[in-house]
Amino acid sequence: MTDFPRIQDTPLSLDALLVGSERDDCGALAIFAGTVRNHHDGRPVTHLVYTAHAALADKMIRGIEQQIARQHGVPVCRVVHRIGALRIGESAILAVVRAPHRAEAFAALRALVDAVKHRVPIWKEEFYTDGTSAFVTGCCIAEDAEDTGAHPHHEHGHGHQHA
Amino acid sequence: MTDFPRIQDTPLSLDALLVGSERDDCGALAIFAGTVRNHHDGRPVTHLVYTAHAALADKMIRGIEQQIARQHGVPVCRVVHRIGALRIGESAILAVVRAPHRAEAFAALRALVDAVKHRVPIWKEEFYTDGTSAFVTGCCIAEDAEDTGAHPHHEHGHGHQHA
Amino acid sequence: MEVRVQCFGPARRLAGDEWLSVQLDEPATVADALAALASRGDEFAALLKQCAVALGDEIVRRTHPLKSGDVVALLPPVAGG
Amino acid sequence: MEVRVQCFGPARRLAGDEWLSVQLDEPATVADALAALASRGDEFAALLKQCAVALGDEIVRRTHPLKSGDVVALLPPVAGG
Repeated sequence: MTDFPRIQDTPLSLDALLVGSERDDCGALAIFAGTVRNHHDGRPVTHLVYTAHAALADKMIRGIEQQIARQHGVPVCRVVHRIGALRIGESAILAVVRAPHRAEAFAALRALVDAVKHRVPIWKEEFYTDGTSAFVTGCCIAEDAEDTGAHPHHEHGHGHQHA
Repeated sequence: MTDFPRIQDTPLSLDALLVGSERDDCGALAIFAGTVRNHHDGRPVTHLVYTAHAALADKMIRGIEQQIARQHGVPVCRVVHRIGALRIGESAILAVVRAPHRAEAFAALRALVDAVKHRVPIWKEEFYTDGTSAFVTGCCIAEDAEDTGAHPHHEHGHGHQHA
Repeated sequence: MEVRVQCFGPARRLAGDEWLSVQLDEPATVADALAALASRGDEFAALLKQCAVALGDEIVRRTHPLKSGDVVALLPPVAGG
Repeated sequence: MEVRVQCFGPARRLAGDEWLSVQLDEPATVADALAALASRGDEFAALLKQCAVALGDEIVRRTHPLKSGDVVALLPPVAGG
């Protein structure tokens, strides 16, 4: 059961993500859920809309799973990302790692989530209580871009804002 | 719902541990499950038996939750530990942290699990395929012990072995 | 020749449309398509400098050649999670 | 005076029993109880040096006084998770 879609437009299920992931040789299961917060940089948020280049995002997430599994020597890495409109508290991303021991499980999980956030073609638009919205400025994923942004590996405030 | 028992003798439920933990101001949920492995130091393991000083362990886990929450500035830290006989794959410990951002969620989760493993009066006896068993040597929790062990903060092989 | 452009994220918002098209002299590269798109305005031009470009499910470099009928995806800086 | 001792983990295994008792001259401390228990054998004595001792749900130091009827818990090095 590793052939589930990595980009999904319905609520994410941790149980579904864990199906068939059990490993008798693993003593550690580490899980991350990124949930929608009600604020960002001090502004109250009502909901988010995620969009993606679904075909490319799916392929890239699978590649990142394999890369992190190899680099960290962990047998199980899985990620799924939600798209569409999400309410406060809903999960935008779920990531799971199983490993023999917890140290490598934690390290792999962090790397997995960071890689998906920084490299996969997904965009987050925040909607505020005042009726405006803005795309969260993100990471340039072009190797040869003319302008990769000031802080390509951290969120840095808001992008193009619209009433 | 923070008054659940931290030491439980029936299978642990992540859903139960998460009940009432939702926070609109948190964007990160990090979870760790320590599951029973089928091997330890190269020896095949059939099952484990955990025992605890339940009253003291329950009190100490609550104290560790509060300490880590304060030190890491995270609003939600919860841990539950199983006792009794556990089969391969069953969860011995579940820990969850919710935080505004993932960096502090991961840091707090690691610290939480480490503290519970190193400081709470719980003992793990491993049973092997050859019919023998051994307590996993652990961490001395007496501040004024005459002998705190060579490696008090790491598991270091097997303790008193019995046929 | 004509190349179709699918805009994602803030590029779609700035373009005002998911789909654009550009007319290019042959031979043309991704860089030529981006240069043609830059005429749509300063803000869009600035965003183009930070965009990756994909053909199908492959990100391609700015030197990648384009042929008539190609569909390129315009991928602004990403922010998943 | 008599003090009861509840053994946990490998201490229970080594003692062969969950419950032990020791007779101590008054006044006595936790250290005196541990010294009396050490007579049960070298392996047990070695483990005692690594044990914490609890009274109720408090871990107490070796200098803590004991009174008749106290029940102390013998807590060997721990290994949860």
